[in-house]
Formats: sequence, C-alpha cells, structure tokens
Amino acid sequence: MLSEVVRLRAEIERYSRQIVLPAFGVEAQAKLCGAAVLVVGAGGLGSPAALYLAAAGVGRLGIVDCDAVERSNLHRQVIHSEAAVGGHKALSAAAACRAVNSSIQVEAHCCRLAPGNALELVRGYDAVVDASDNAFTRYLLSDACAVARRPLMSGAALGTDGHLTVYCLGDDGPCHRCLFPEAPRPEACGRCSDAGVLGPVPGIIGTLQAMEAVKVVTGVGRPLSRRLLMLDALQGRMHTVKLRAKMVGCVACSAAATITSASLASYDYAAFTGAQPNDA
Amino acid sequence: MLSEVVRLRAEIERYSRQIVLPAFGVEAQAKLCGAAVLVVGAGGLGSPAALYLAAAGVGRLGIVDCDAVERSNLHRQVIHSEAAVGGHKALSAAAACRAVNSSIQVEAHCCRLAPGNALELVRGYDAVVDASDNAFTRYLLSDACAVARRPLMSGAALGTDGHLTVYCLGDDGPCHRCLFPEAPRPEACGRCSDAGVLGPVPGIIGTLQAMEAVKVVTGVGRPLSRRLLMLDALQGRMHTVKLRAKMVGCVACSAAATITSASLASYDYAAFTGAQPNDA
Amino acid sequence: MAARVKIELSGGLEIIFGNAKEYTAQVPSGASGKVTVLDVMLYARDHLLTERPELFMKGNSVRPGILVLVNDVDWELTGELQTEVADGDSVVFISTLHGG
Amino acid sequence: MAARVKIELSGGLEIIFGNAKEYTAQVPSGASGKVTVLDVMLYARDHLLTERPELFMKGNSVRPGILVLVNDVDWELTGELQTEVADGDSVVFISTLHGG
Ligand SMILES: [Zn+2]
Ligand SMILES: [Zn+2]
Repeated sequence: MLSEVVRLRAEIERYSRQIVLPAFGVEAQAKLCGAAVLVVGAGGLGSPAALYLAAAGVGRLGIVDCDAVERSNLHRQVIHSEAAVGGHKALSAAAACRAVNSSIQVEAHCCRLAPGNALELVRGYDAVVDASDNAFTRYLLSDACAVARRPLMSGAALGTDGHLTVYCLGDDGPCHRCLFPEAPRPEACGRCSDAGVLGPVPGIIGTLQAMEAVKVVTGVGRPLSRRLLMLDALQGRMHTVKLRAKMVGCVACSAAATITSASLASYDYAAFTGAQPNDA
Repeated sequence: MLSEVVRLRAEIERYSRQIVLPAFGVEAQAKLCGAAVLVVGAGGLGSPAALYLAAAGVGRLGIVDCDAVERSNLHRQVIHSEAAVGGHKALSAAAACRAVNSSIQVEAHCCRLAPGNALELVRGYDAVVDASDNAFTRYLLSDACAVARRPLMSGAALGTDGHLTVYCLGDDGPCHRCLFPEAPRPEACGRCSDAGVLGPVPGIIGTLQAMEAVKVVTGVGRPLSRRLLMLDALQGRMHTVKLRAKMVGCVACSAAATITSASLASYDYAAFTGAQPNDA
Repeated sequence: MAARVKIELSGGLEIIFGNAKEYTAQVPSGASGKVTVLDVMLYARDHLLTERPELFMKGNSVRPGILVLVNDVDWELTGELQTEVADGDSVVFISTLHGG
Repeated sequence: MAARVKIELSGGLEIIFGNAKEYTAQVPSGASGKVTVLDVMLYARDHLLTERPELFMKGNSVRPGILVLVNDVDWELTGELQTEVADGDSVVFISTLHGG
C-alpha cells in the first residue's frame, strides 16, 4: 500500500483529472493503479479497451492475441498502425499501450486462448475483458471466468450493432452460459471477417468495456451486471435492458457446475460450438 | 469520381469489412473517401474522433488545436503518446492519424479557432466535429457552422457524464443557440481541467462523434439531429431524448439571423460567454 | 382476443425478417384465450419471417443464441413463452453477437 | 391537486441538489389548480436544492444553459413552464456540458 502511494504520487500529474473528480478521487485511482486486467483479443474491441485502460492507469495490463495485424483490420483496430501490418497483434497493442503510459506493466501474450491455458491466464488478473470474435473463445473465456471467479466485461460488435454486459460479477451475476446454455449453430454466428463491421462500432463498445472494467476494479459506479446495453449505431439508439440472474443448475457457474478447475482443460469447445476459434 | 474509384480500388482490402456490409457498401465507402471532415480540438473527444475517422477512411481530415500536449492529458487523450508531451497537439494527432492511414489527407491546423478564422476553416470541410472544451469555442463553432451550413457533431464530456447531438443538419436541425440562446455564466461551466473527467467518458462520446460524422457524410443511417444522447457512465445508462427543431428568430441559423458571413468575425464571443477560449 | 404488440428484431436477425427491425402487429390469442410470447413468436414466424426459419426457431422455441425481451426485460424473468402480453407491449428478439 | 413526479438532475446539476440524481416528489399544484413544470421547478428549488440557487434559476425560469425535458422530450415542444404534468411523469433538468 505504501509503495502504491509512492507510485501514485509520482503519477499525480498524469491522473490529476481523475483524482480531482469527486466520484473517483485518489482512492479509486489507487485501486486502479493496483489492479490487473486481461484483455482477450487485440482487434476492434481490444484496441480501445486496452488503450483506455492503459491511459486511465490500470496497474498491470495483459493482452492476449495470436494473430498478426492485417491490412483489413486497420479500418477499426486503431491501436495498430500501418507499420504493424504483418507483426503480432499482441506485441503491437502492447507497444502502443506502453507509449501512452510507461508507468504501467504491460504483458503481451502471443498465444491463442485455449482450454489448456485459459484458467492460468485468467487467474493472473483481477478482471477480464472479452474482446474476442468467435463463439468458441466466448464460451471458453466465460467458463474460465466462472471457475476462477473473475468478472468478465463482455462486448461484441457486428455490422452496425453492438452489445455489452458484465458476466460473473458478485453473487447473482450470470455467466454467458446462464444466458445461452446451448451454443448457436455456426451459420447463425456472424464474424467481423465475413459479415463486416463499421469501424467506430467496436470502438464504442470497446471503450465502454474499458469503462466497465474501471468501475469493476475500483468499486465505483454500477456495473452492467444483469443488464445488457444494446447499440444500434445507424439509428443512434442505445438502451439498456434487464437480464436474468445466475441460473440454478448452470453447468459453469452454479453450485452444480460440471465445468470445474479440473475439467475445463478437457472440455470440447469445438464440439459444443461446432466451430474452431479461428473459423472464418 | 474516376480517380476516387481508382483510389478506392487500391484501398479495397483496407476497407473490405465496411464494403462487405450491406448497410454500408462500396457506395458509402466511396462517399466517405470523398468527404472532408474538420475536428476542432485534439483532446479527450478529438482523440478517438480523429483516429476513427482516419481509420474508417474519411478522404480529408482537418485537426484544429493550438495547445501543447500535457502530461495531465494522457489519461484520456489516447491519440498522444508520452513522447508527444510538450509538442503541438494538432501535429501529434495528425501524425497518429497518418500512421493509421497514409492513404488519406491529414491537415493539422496549429491555431486557435477564432472569430477571424472560423468561417474559412469550416468552409474548407463538408462536416465538422466539435471536440472543444469551452463555451466560447462551442458558440463560435456552432455559429460558423450555421452560417456556412455545415453539419456539426457536437460532443461534450465532464466527470462521468457525456452528451452528444448533431447541430445544423438539414432544414429543421437546430444549432447550439436554438437550444441555448443565452450563454450560461462561466461559473456554471465546468471544464475538464478543473472539474475532472474519467478517461473513457470522452472516449465513448468522441467515438460516437466519429460514427455520426460517418453517417452524415455518407447519408447512411439516422443522424442524431433533434435528438440528444445522454451518457451516465457510472450508472451504465445511455438514452436518447427528443429535441426542438430550429427556432424561429434564432440569431444564428434562422431567416432572421443577425450573425452572418459578414458579421461573425466581429462578434464579441468573450462578452457573450463571459469567458475566453482558454479560460480554465 | 388479440394484442397489438411491437415486435423488434436485432443483432442481425432482421436480415431474415425482410430487413426490417420493427413491426407492429395485431397478434391473435392462442389456445389459452390469452396472448402469450409463444403466440407472438409463432405470428412472427408465420407472417413476418421471410427466409430461413431455422435461424429463428428450433423445436417449439427460439433457436439457441436468441435472447427474448418483453418490455425490455429478459423473458426468463417474465415467464418465457408463457409470458402474457397486452396492447402496447414490446417483444424483442435479439441474436447474440460474437464479432469483435 | 398534486402529481407524483420523478425529478432528475444531470450534467453536474446534481451537485447543488445534495448530489442525488433522482428524486420522486409529490408536487402540489400552483395557482391554476393544475401541476405544471413551473410548479416542479419551484418545488425543486424550495425542497430539493441544497445550495447556490443562482446555478438553478434565473428570474422566473431555469438559468441559461439548462435544458428541461418532460418525459424525455425537450420542454420547448411541450409548452415550457406551462407544460402540465401528471402522476408518473418525469421532469429532467440537464446542465449542458462544455468539457472535452
Ligand atoms: Zn452460468
Ligand atoms: Zn439556431
């Protein structure tokens, strides 16, 4: 705690506009500077999520992505410059975050989130941002967060629509499986790469994910648990709806869970979702 | 138009995810690539607004700011890196936009928006983003857009709240003066620099400003004219309310306007708002 | 009996509903004599859906991945298919998004 | 006569209203016998405002820079101070923001 205070003093100027804010203040800033957040995916959602978390001062920021930057990413994945095309997304994103804030710890994980590493990755952080782009990873990450009891800021964007909710928060916050116990058929799941997405749409959702992560790790404000924010960017419509609590009998997050610390690594997500994490 | 098509072909891979989108497509992308947008302010709102407009492919992007990057900007103004501290904001933002998209034209205006240059600046672009941080500039920019008939994406953020609307659009869209004919007293206007602001809040609003600008210049979707989007980031609440049309007798945008192309330059904004554009 | 209900489609589901995100429909009651979300769903399938019904329903309910809201509340909290609806109520079918 | 009205403050205005963004109040009618936004404004000033009334009102209306919404609609469209309100209506006072 003392070292935290010392570090915070050195950064007082950087964070002065947040510290001066009555609703936030030095206490919340200290919590943020002492927190660790994992961002899974350094694409359309992960770009602003990682950048805003780094800038606002999260103490340790992990970024997971196994892909390389492609030219077709640049229209929405603003954390990557043209010069980064061909390089690792996780490294490019980490470098951008360090350039914005060298006082925080940034960890690039150039690997795919997989049943074999998900729990270990998630357990290394206090909160997690789901900035992935496929059903396989979304179920896996939610399960890992349910098992490890880590709050998960889940965002998604496709076309001109976006969704945002917080999973696995507190005693009654549902997980992804509570809402969607059965996975949709792959043909019902659009991905950015085939269905298209308007650049600022994941930008809006990803920035909101950073905001929710800040709220969750500082305890300030009311996180979007048991609520879903829906964005219709074309209509300029945004509203929040009420969601169920944790489901009795959920295989991932209830007392009767069958997906556990021991079993998660061998769960067949490909069979369950009918898809691979890298499916187009 | 032919040169536009040629340029677009060269950039087809970059914009492929927007072109493939049925609601957007090649036509809207061509319009965007042929459009010019001016972003006034390269701070908390202007950072994501400029970055997302550049990435999405606006053909010509102007950035106006006379300030230098300060350390206390970095927590929210993610377009600037630590290395840019002390340098011109407009230059730093322009360089970041060029790094993301070298195929567009980026123009840095290292000057303050003033009664003497506002009309000329605004007339050089098809649409304008108000990413400024004070009442003086907000009235001036709205007046210039009313006189020059340029749609204005007006965003604002303070503390944990944000507002967004589009002014001066079409026949019935109001201007800032239609809503607020009399300026508030300076002591009623918080600025980020004194009242504080949580980093992601201007990020959300600024990205939404980019989205509205894309809609306005492409004619896709329903812009937030005569509507105000209100963000309460702490509550995770966002909703849209209905606003008045253009006011009969508005001094800036009605048939009876007294602020005109000829008179704007000599209008005393300091007397009207009781403040300077650089007031803290 | 019937109820005048606003039916909304989102998350890409509008594509199989003639690309319209919003309908207002006079939905007739089912066997029970009351209008339920089940009746709304069947009405949407029979009168509004334009293609690929398998992307909307599976068996006697919506397909996996679709969330249903009655007046902006998750139908799990209101009684799912048996939720009664009345004039002016809204029923939203949202396809969950996975993109990023 | 009186109306049970939800009164909301936003854009920083909540600071002079005891830092609460939302109140529900039984607002008594004014001289006309009906409850209007004028009555809501006066009620807010007399019962909810905790400091610096000059940041809320000027003369007989709200101060410049405050936008008033009645049931999410700009009061300019509903009749400004003379807009009638009834049980369950909401009146929002928003201070316009200038920060960025
Ligand atoms: Zn669960
Ligand atoms: Zn006007």
